[in-house]
Amino acid sequence: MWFERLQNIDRRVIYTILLIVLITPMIKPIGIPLSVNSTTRQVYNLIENLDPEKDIVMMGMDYSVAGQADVHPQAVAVAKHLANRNIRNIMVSFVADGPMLAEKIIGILGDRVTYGQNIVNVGYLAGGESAIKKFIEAPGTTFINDHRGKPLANMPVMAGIKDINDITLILDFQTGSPGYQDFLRQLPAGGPLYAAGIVTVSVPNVMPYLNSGQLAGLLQGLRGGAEYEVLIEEPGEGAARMDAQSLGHVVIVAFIIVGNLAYFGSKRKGKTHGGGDKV
Amino acid sequence: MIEGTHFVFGAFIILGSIIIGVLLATRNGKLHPKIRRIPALDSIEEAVGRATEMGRPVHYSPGYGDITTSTAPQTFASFDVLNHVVALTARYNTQLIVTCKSPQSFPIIQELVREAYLVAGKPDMFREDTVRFISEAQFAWAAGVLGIFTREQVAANIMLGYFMAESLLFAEGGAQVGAIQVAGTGNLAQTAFFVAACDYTLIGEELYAGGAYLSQDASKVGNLAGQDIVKMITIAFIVLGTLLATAESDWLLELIKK
Amino acid sequence: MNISTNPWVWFMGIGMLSLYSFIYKENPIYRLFEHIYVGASVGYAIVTAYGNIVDQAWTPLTTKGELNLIVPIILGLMLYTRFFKPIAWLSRWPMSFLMGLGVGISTYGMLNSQLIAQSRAAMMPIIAKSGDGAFLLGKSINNIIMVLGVLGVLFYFFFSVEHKGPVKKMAGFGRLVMMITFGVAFGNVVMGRIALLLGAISDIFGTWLGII
Amino acid sequence: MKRSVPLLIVFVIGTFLLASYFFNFTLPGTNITLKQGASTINNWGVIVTAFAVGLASINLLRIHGAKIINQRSGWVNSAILILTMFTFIIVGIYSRSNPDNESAAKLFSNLFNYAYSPFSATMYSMIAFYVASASYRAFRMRSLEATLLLSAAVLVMLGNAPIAEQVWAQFPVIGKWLLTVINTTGQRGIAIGVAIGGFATSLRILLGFDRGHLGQGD
Repeated sequence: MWFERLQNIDRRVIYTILLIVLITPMIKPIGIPLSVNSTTRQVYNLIENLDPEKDIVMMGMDYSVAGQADVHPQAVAVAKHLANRNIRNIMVSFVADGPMLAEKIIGILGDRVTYGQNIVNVGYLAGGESAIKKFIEAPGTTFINDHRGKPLANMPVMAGIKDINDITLILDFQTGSPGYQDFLRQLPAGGPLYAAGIVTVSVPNVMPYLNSGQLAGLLQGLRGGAEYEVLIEEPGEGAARMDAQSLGHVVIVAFIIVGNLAYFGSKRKGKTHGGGDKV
Repeated sequence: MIEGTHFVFGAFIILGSIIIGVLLATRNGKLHPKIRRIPALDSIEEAVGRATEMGRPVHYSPGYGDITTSTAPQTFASFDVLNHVVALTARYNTQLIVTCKSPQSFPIIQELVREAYLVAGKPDMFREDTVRFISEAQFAWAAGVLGIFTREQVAANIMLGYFMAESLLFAEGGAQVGAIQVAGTGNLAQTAFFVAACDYTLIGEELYAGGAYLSQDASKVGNLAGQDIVKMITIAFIVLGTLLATAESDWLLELIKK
Repeated sequence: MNISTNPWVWFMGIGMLSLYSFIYKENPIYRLFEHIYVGASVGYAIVTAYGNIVDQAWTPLTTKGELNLIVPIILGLMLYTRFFKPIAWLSRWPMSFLMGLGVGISTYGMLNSQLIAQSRAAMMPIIAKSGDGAFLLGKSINNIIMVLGVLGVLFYFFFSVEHKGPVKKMAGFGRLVMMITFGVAFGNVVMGRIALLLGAISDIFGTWLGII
Repeated sequence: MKRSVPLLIVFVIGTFLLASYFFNFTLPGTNITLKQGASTINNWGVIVTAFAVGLASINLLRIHGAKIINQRSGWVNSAILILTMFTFIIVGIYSRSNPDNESAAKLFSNLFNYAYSPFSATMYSMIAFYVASASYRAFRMRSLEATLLLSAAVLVMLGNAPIAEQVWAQFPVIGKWLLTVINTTGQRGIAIGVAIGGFATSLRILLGFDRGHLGQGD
């Protein structure tokens, strides 16, 4: 009886428990220590080894507003790292929401950067993979004006960019399409290194490409962002949410376990109702 | 010829010839392949039957995919099954609702459903709102479909095609109105949700088998048999490559790069 | 507490809560915002489509004289012939164009980056050695699992071969591998979805209500 | 004419684009290459697709328009849908055509930022709740397969949660093994199968064996 009631518990109870578990640590963080994944460290090392005198980074702002919670903390942390090391950062978007999010990041960086000098938001180019192809073929001239409508030609940040090999590293932050597959198809052999910041959901799919060495580094979802914040020693949005994230997992695991206990409990009493095998 | 495409071109010609050859041979009655049982497809009739008993509509979703990207084959595979579902609903006189995200495939689906009702001899079962375009935006479409689930109280929910994040919204939304659910997609990340939350699930390539299995149409069955031969070749190829790799020989890997 | 005074933010907050209310129960407020959201998304898509037509077809046609762009404009307009019974069949032409396009651009990638590249990646030495020739047990076991697993999955997808004997064994193993794969995918998706929910929570409690 | 032309279009366009991946030569009688020709056709596709958006929206207008005219239940919401849609269209197209009008641009970006994109984020994140209820309701150890699926899910989740790592340091190791070995294997096998199936479907469409979607009448 008790098991059966537990098995048929109202789903709203589940929702409420989840919500409470998530909100509490956001209001009052616990600070659970975080280990850093090797793929995150790869990205960090790539940037540490850049030369501010000559190396240029392109930050692909290819994530959508809807999915930004998983990727934005990564992009912010990486942009901070680039700014701290005074590396030139060209922000390019192949997703319509990108330029707006780039502006948000430039705002966060504040006086660590000088717009036009070591950072620029060149704006959005429509067309997905074909747009990426266009940019790779002519990174210096594809965009005439930046997102704010100012001509790019006389900005120091763009100086000396003729072909794609003048860019040392592409760090592409993405929530889906276009994304790593489009870039990997279009980048020439021996071109710039390519590393990606992706949503957690895509992690399983991207694994074969990481194993094959086509990706020089990978930031994995919110956790990747939090890990990067740990590496640059500037805890931010990512780290703040990691506690909630962590507890969220535990509570989902608990749901699975309790759900099964209830299932077997009521089954033992022979009161389970049909419903076919689900797998 | 473009560098590095020789091997792909060879594969295209050889595998393509096999698939077409087997298809033609089956269509001309020279081959008689049998298709193994696919329980999830058998369950579609059960689902439509349940909806009929309850006097509530059947919902069909061809998914997130469209007809002009790499998701196209999955969408087309879904169209094959949709044809069958229309015929079933016509036979049982059960209302069908098809919701649509892709503006490109919408007119094709509308045409397909209209024709299928015509063929089944029930042209007046097709109404303006049988096939509904909801929105091109993923989650607006999802919100609209969830709304339809509860407002129309669908009793059967069939989702076949390429699905993205909405898979679980639909599967749980359907479960909440008590619908019997049959789902299938080639998108691996979402299959997990379908397996967990739906009554019957088609995994990966089983989706493509749908049209052949349901219609037993000779050219479609032949197509499926041709795919099996291609699979056998692929298996032999992988076994060979593995043996060579173990023997530390890389001529096959070099050949592929050509 | 820094509650927002921006009416847009209030509209956003109320809309978000209304949409969330669906998980409690479908209700009139959800319905209202569902329709606003769908209307907004379609309106926005039309604006984008209009922009595409102007930027990519009309402007280059009229200012740069790219006459080839007449073709897609005519094809695009032909889509609308379906509303005029006598010439409705003409709408199949642009549809066929789109289908041909879909098949044409996806087939190569399917063969090259999916079928061939992944088959190639599946070929791994089942006796793995390190750079200096030492035998690696763990890696060898992993490689054997990976090769057999891929073959097993392919066996599972035999449709015209009856599943019995060794085929059945391999197919069964393939199915088990797939089930674990689905589990892994599920586990990762959980993480991603919670991250999104945290983002939304911070919009509501941070941007709007100013609690966090 | 009504059937053969569409089949011919599919074949010609499809073959042309497919060929452009393998070959590149100057098309006879012209000065453009196969690649350039293919990218032109690709560009046409973007434009034709843009027209299709309007077509699909007419269906939406018809369904909701009929509701409003007949005052069927829910007609007020239908009216609001159409009103919102036209607000976006009018403001959007006006601000595009008058780039100097800053208040129109501001209004459109407010519409986008507050009346559209947060709603997407809301629906997207709602999945988290459904993950929770599906975990509770559907993940049952009914069979060996189901048990494997849910054990893998649990281990990966624990591997991803820093808190679990504090309890047992091996959780991330197991999670990573599942991800890089078993998951890669399954992904690969299914990807190969889906590619073969997709390839066969494409051929059938290209060569016109499959014509269901062209309609059965003439």
